[in-house]
Amino acid sequence: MDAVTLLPTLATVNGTSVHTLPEDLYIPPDALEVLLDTFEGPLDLLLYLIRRQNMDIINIPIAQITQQYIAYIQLMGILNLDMAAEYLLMAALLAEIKSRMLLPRQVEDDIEEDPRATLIRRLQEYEAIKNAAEQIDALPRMERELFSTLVDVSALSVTQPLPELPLHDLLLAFKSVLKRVDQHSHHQITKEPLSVRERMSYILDNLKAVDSCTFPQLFSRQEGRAGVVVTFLAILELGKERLIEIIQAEPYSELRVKAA
Amino acid sequence: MDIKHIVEAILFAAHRPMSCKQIQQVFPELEQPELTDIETAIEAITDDYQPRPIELKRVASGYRFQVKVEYSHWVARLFEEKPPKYSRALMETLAIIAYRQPVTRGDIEDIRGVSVSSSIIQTLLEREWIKVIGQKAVPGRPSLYGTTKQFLDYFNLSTLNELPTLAEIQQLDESITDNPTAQAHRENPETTA
Amino acid sequence: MDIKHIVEAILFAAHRPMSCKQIQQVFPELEQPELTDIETAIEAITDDYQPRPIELKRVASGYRFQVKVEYSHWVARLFEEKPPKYSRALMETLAIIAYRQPVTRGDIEDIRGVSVSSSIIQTLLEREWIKVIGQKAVPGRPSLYGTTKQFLDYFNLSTLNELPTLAEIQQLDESITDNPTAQAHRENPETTA
Repeated sequence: MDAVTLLPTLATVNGTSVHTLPEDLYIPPDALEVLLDTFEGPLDLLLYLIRRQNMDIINIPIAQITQQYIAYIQLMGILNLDMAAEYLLMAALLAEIKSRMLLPRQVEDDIEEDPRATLIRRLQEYEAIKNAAEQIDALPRMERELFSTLVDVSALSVTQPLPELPLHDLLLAFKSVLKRVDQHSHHQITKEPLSVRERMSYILDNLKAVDSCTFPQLFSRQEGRAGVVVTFLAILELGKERLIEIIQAEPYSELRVKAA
Repeated sequence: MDIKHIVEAILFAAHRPMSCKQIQQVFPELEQPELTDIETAIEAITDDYQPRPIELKRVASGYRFQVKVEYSHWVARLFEEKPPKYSRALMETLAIIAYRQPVTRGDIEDIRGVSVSSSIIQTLLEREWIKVIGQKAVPGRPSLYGTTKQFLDYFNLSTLNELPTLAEIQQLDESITDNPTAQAHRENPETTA
Repeated sequence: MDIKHIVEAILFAAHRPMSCKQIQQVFPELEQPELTDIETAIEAITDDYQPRPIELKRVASGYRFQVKVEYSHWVARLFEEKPPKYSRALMETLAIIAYRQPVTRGDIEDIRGVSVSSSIIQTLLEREWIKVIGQKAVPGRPSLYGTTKQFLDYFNLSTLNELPTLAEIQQLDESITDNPTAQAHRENPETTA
């Protein structure tokens, strides 16, 4: 009680300053220091008052608890603690219950719910949740009591799937190239059959491995006339683009082809 | 290769809880074992690790290997950062959502008797412990909140049923008075509530 | 508690390889075992895990548990990411090589009107859709690129001739597709085939 008695005025009750605590007002000194911070709201404060005095929620002595609650509220005011409006609302509710209980009972025709019953139910529910929250808080949890295992997987060779490329997308991309080229370009994309371009690549690729080859070696009898034509066009085109050299060492000697 | 070993390798490599179904999906399409085979493997692995300091634990989103709680004292020292602490207000809000879901912010405020700060709801959403599961059909259409699998995972639970049981709300005697001694032993089946 | 179990728990929970010295430091000051005790524990743990799909492995900075390499094949699908998509620039480059081969990078740049990054050429070479088929006889001897057999295989063609002609491409309707998955692709850019 030391902390309390240091205060000049504890509370003003009915216009009279109270300097000493009434006998029945139980305010533990440790509660004063952290008053509002400690309580999660008016229900929490009420529960605290009830539990500290080993009262039964079902049978809280409303008159007594109201008096204590209001004394607390006043104390908070004196200590200039920021008080949420909910605390004042509860004080009003308690005062109302107290006054209703003083009135003679209107038996049976009282269809309105007993305001005390509502309060008691709220207190019970809040207490149940408060206890559950404490129990959840005490459960072993990740990062505090529980630690996941970390097993390295960097040694594993994981192949990433390669992007898919639908042919249609490829062609659309090329279409936009053609459009750009048409719009402003000196560059001509000629309309050779693709078989010729394919054959050009084929010939060049084969010439890569050898120094040179004879002209007839580039042709394949099995391909027939069409094949010969394609190869011939490819050779001409390669020559025109200076990708190959066609050499004849001396007149009438064998034609040889080599990569440029 | 032995299914059990593959399942064990998958559980260790996954770094997140894996359900039987998810484990099955990791197998190449034509080699997927039956779910019952995977369950059998999981049981065998769980037994194998009994004598070791880690355990295969079932949580809401699946199975995960974790260090047994009795070693947390040592293991916690590996991490310089202190584990996050949560305020009473946050834990009470979380408890209300867990036990009373689906609830609106208004419902939470009714039960706690004080307003709930947006930052608490925000923190719970960010941690993915709660999520919006709908809107209540009342004016303003407030969000209804519920808990997530990640919430259960974090608190080492596999279902909401494993939460601590909530104290039962005692039914009230109709004729309560301000006189506790007179009421203490009266039984009255007609109750208001 | 058994030192071996604590060491094992520490090795599993640590998010990095741990040296014996580092493991020793995890113990509270007055309970620190000798380094030799930790080494003994590590040897015992290494043996214990011999039959399992994970192993305690010594790497440069210490010891760590890792999934045995022979399980790569099985756990690989855990880590598969959605395949990325190819850029427009890459597709244009590939198309130009297909239709205008043999071409140099300079040729491609002339046609596209912008420079072609080395990484695009690199990607196409790695994918084995193009190859170097020679060098052009001009200063710098730039590589000549052409498409490969794998390119034809991928697009299900037997010869390049089966590609649409330039005229056909001009007629190409952007809304018609040869391939239903490709269509889904464009309708919903979020989904990856």
